[in-house]
Amino acid sequence: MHYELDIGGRTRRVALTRSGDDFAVTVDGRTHQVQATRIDAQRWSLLVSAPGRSDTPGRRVSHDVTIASDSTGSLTVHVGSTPVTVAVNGRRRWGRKDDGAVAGSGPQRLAAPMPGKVVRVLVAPGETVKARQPLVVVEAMKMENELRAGRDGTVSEIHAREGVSVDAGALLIVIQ
Amino acid sequence: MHYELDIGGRTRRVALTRSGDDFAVTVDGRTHQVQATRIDAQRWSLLVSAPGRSDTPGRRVSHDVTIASDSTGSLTVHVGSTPVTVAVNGRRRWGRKDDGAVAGSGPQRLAAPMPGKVVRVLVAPGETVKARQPLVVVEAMKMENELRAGRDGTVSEIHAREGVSVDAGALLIVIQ
Amino acid sequence: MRKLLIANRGEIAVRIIRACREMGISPVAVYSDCDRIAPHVRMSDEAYAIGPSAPRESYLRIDKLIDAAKQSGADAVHPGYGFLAENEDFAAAVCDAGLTFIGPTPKAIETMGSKTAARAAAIRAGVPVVPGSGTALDAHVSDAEIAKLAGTIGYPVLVKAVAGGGGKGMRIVESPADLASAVRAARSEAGTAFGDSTVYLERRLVRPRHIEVQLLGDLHGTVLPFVERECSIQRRHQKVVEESPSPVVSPALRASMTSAAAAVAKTVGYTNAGTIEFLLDEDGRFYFLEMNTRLQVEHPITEMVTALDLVQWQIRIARGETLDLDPAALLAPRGHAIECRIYAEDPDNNFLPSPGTIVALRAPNGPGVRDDSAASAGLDVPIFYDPLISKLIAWAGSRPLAIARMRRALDEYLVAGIKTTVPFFTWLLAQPEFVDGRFHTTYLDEILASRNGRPFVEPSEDIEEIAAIAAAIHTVLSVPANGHGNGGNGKAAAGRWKTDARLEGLR
Amino acid sequence: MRKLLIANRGEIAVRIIRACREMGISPVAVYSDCDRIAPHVRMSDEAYAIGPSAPRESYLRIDKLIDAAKQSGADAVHPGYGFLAENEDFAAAVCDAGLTFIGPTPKAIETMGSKTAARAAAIRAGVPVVPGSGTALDAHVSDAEIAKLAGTIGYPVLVKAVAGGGGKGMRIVESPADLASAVRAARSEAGTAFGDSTVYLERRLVRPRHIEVQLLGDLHGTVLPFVERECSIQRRHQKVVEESPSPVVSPALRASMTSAAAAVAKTVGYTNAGTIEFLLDEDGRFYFLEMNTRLQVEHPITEMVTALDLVQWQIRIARGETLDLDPAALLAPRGHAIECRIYAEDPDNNFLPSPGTIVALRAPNGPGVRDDSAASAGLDVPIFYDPLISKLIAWAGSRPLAIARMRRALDEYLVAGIKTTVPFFTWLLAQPEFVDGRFHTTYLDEILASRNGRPFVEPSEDIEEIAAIAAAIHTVLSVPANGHGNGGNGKAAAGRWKTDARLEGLR
Repeated sequence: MHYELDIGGRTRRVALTRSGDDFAVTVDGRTHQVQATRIDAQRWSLLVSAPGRSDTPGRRVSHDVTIASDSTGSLTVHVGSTPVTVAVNGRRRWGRKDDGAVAGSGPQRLAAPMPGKVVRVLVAPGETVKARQPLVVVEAMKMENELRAGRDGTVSEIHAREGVSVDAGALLIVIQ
Repeated sequence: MHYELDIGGRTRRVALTRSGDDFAVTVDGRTHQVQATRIDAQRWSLLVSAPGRSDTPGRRVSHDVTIASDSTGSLTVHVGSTPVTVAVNGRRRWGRKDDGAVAGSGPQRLAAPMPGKVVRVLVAPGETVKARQPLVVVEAMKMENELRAGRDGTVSEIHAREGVSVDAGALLIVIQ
Repeated sequence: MRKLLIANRGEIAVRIIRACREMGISPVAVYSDCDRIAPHVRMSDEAYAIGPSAPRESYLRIDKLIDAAKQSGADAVHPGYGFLAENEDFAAAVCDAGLTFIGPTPKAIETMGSKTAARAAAIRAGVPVVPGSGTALDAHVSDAEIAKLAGTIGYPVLVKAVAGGGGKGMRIVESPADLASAVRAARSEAGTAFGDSTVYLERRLVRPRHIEVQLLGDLHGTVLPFVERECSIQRRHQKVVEESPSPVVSPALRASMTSAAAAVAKTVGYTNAGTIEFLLDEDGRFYFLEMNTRLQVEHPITEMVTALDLVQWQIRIARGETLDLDPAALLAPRGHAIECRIYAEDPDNNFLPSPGTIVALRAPNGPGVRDDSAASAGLDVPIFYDPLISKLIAWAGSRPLAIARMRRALDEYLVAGIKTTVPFFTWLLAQPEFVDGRFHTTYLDEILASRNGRPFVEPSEDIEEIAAIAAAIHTVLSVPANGHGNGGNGKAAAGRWKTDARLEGLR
Repeated sequence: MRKLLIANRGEIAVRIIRACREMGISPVAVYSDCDRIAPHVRMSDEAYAIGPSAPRESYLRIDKLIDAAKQSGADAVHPGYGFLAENEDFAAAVCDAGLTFIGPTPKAIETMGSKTAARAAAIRAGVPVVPGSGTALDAHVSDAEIAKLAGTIGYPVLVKAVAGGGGKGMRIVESPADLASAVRAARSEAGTAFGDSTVYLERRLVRPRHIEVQLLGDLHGTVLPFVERECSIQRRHQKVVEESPSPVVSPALRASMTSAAAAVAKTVGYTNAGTIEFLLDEDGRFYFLEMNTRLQVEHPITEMVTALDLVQWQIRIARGETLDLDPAALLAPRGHAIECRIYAEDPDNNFLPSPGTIVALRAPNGPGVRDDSAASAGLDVPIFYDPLISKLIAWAGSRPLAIARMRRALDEYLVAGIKTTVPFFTWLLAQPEFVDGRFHTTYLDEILASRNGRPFVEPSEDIEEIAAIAAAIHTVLSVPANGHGNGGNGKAAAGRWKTDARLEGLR
């Protein structure tokens, strides 16, 4: 079995073979012996032997893992209580940090991350904006939330209107 | 829909009609309006209106209910944290209180309720015993556990032998 | 008192239910549409629907709450915090309906709810207030008059809404040129938020601490103050971490601040639970800021260091009992307690709310850990209310041990399905300024700004590798719901995985 | 100390893991076959298999434990309680392997593990002991000699195993005629249970209380005693409820008992955590009973009333730190704490063990409630070990409030799938003798005997009706796993239900 996993913007190649609860898992060429015992649909207990990686050969490291899917098709893998987002075989998230904005090239389409009411629009069409500059304030869950630019650019479209309620995913602003 | 439910040795006749989450449930001729919302496979939230039963008509009583099956095919219905054993349509428990002994007539076949080791046999064949008299001591889970007679009678068979490990359900003693 | 209606939801409703249970009082819940199976409904003896999910159609509807109280035969109402807790009309409506309101009198709520009237009460009690305009500035007061006042007070100056709270309707003005526009903006915001556009001016203290004093007043004239709470860790004027005692308050300062707090409360004949908030400047001088005429969110830390139950005392006071507590013991904390407010927010995305379904939950427990929560696996965090899902409290023999305990508890806290502020607190509690107790009310906003959006969760290379291993094993072993197949090629398994995981998420 | 191996399982292993986490020490678990996914394995940094489920093949195997410690690179070992915690050979093996044993010296364990040597130590310390034979009676001592000794002590007399504990190898003798057979029975039982058939005689006090004193001793000669624990609520010599402070110990008596306890410990150069158990007679005289040379199950109640962490102190002492605690504060409890030992036992079936799968679990939380647990929904309670699944602790400002809080916590505690002692505790905490503090070590056995098997759970008519309603609705709405059908006739639905419920139970 082979997988390509995207974690933190990096792709890892994973191969695994199985014998009962015991797996040999090779991540980017390095092989780990793993005993994986399932607790329920979401939870696993892993015991990982990593000879050669530690000053103490024969160490068996315990990891409590909880795996949930998010709305984007990625997995959220909690290692202990640390969440790690993993996209399996190209199932990347459609949005990333900073209010659904994608860093990099191409237009940024800022969408409402949750249902709420547009309280303030802080930019005008044609305005030049910097990354992390607040663009729109949406009130939701009793809080005013600033939605910010994901990158530098120019405001090309404004769909948000002050006082109007919006659903999650509603397009608010486009930056070129 | 009609059911016969055995609870605490008494049979109750239950009829119900449904409209969404709202049920009209008649127990032994008395009808309750119940809004039952499922939380998960085992848990329910019931809001019960019981006009005429209270000094305050229109009261809506809330019950958090958890339902699990036991090994005998009965349901254990936790109303809040109070467990109530319910047998649906004749699915009675095969054993009742006092170490698997059934009170009443007929021979009592005392079986080991859990795996363990027979530590002491306290009676001899032909001996007359009283209800609740200790018959056998089985060690399990680090404790010595006395298994007692469910009713008055005479010891007719002894299968338990001191020092021997037994499985759950193993026949230990028969009382006529 | 036999039956008590709780005019609230979430963790505070659960908290009040527990107090009722321990006192043999029957708790009655109310719920909006989205709260039908919320914990406070399931834990109560009775529950009444009060309308749609939007607060103004349910939890803010005085008429529906009074109706529910009558329908249940309740003889008392506890407002919790938020919603109608500081609404004098609600308190009056409860009393008019012949029920006991668990809180101060409508008059006390009204007086202390006005920032300017509260300032006047503090001045009458001889307690210092932050230098300010003293009087409320309604729309008729001219820009020129306001500019003159501001000049007297000195810059930087704060423009604050008289009816305000939580930073709304507030502006910081650094120089005279910005004053007029700031007053306009604050008036407009206050009008929208509170229906009252009146503002006032106050000198802005430099790097002050927010220290507050819990107090209880009975119906027989006794007012008792408690050891202070340190609430300077705030994000955009919202408290996120509180602790008791404060790392910087000496016993002498404690004596002054608590006496001052009691004096203010006595001036207005205050009864039941309330909190006097002070600002403490860098020179150790303190100033009355405002009074909260209700139970505070952060009351548990006081309970941990004094072994008292403030909600039970609220109820006991309301039914006429005497405050027969030893005043000295209330000022002598045992150990140190810290509270982290766990929110359904994404700290790595500018703390945006993260409502949704909690698909897995493991709450911490064990020595010195208290989790005041209304969260539960399988339940939704609705979009309509405050996103607070739990108040995590750690209590230990000393402040360093309490910090270590809170870090341990945060490590145990697992919430899957939504984002929470747990990773943010893990980061915050490791900051040297926090560990050393060197902070003030703008510390957190400053340090957050300086991080420039750097994520709070930065998994190590080892952790990412374990996540990769786990994701691969999970994917290969995820079987479709019909029970056939196991494995096959990676792409197919991954495809099936998605469906399965969604089904699992519904449980 | 960087890494600590925990030679135990269950709630006490979890408790020690939490102490390690708070101290920045890496916890290492060991597990038998049936414990592969037990909480202590999943919460540790590393975990090592040590053999089959039977304790003598795993948790009692000194060689395997030392091997695991070496494999992990641990530098210390904590034994918890039970298993090898009071085994001097284990302590010695740990030390011989160059590791730190978190506990007293092998010599202290050996001395205080012998009931007769411990008595001698108490006598040397000037502490009263229960009148008894003084010397151990091995198999060579004749019946006639024993009869003469018993006559001197006075009837009723207790025959007790020198190596005993938990009531094993113990017999109560009311009159001389029964003495010889009781000695034979006790010797036989002690030989089987402890590998040592030596017994001794002790006068049986009438209706005594069991009061014990926790103490800590550092490596520099300081021994500090703590406020007492009341442990008189016992079923067949096993503690089931403990509280601190005792409802009958005055400050003066506390001073005498705690000084006596410290004196005994000092006599044997005791270090680390230990507990001196006393009997307190109806006239207020106390007698040394025995010493437990380890952490007690009931240590959390002491932690709650003193705000100290005893496990952390065990580790700090073992690494050479000085006990710099205020001795007066240790004797001045704040509030009152009660512990209920929640067992997987069926109280309505003579407290028989009830192992199996926990299909649903809701643990209590909120103010003053601590749940030291290793239970979790979906996990098995194995048949091989002590059936303790949780220690539920309630802490409040006074004993009545702590009782009310414990009753509230028990009401919140839901365990489905196995039977537990929760309903028994709900009953016990409502007994007037318990509420008034009027009890002694045989109180519980007496009242249980007088109940003659009457069930602890007696649902009201209303509750049974709700159960009937819920069972009917559940049955009609239970659909088969393939997702087809919903309802139909009752019999078919009931038949399908069974399969579904079993599938659900596996989750």
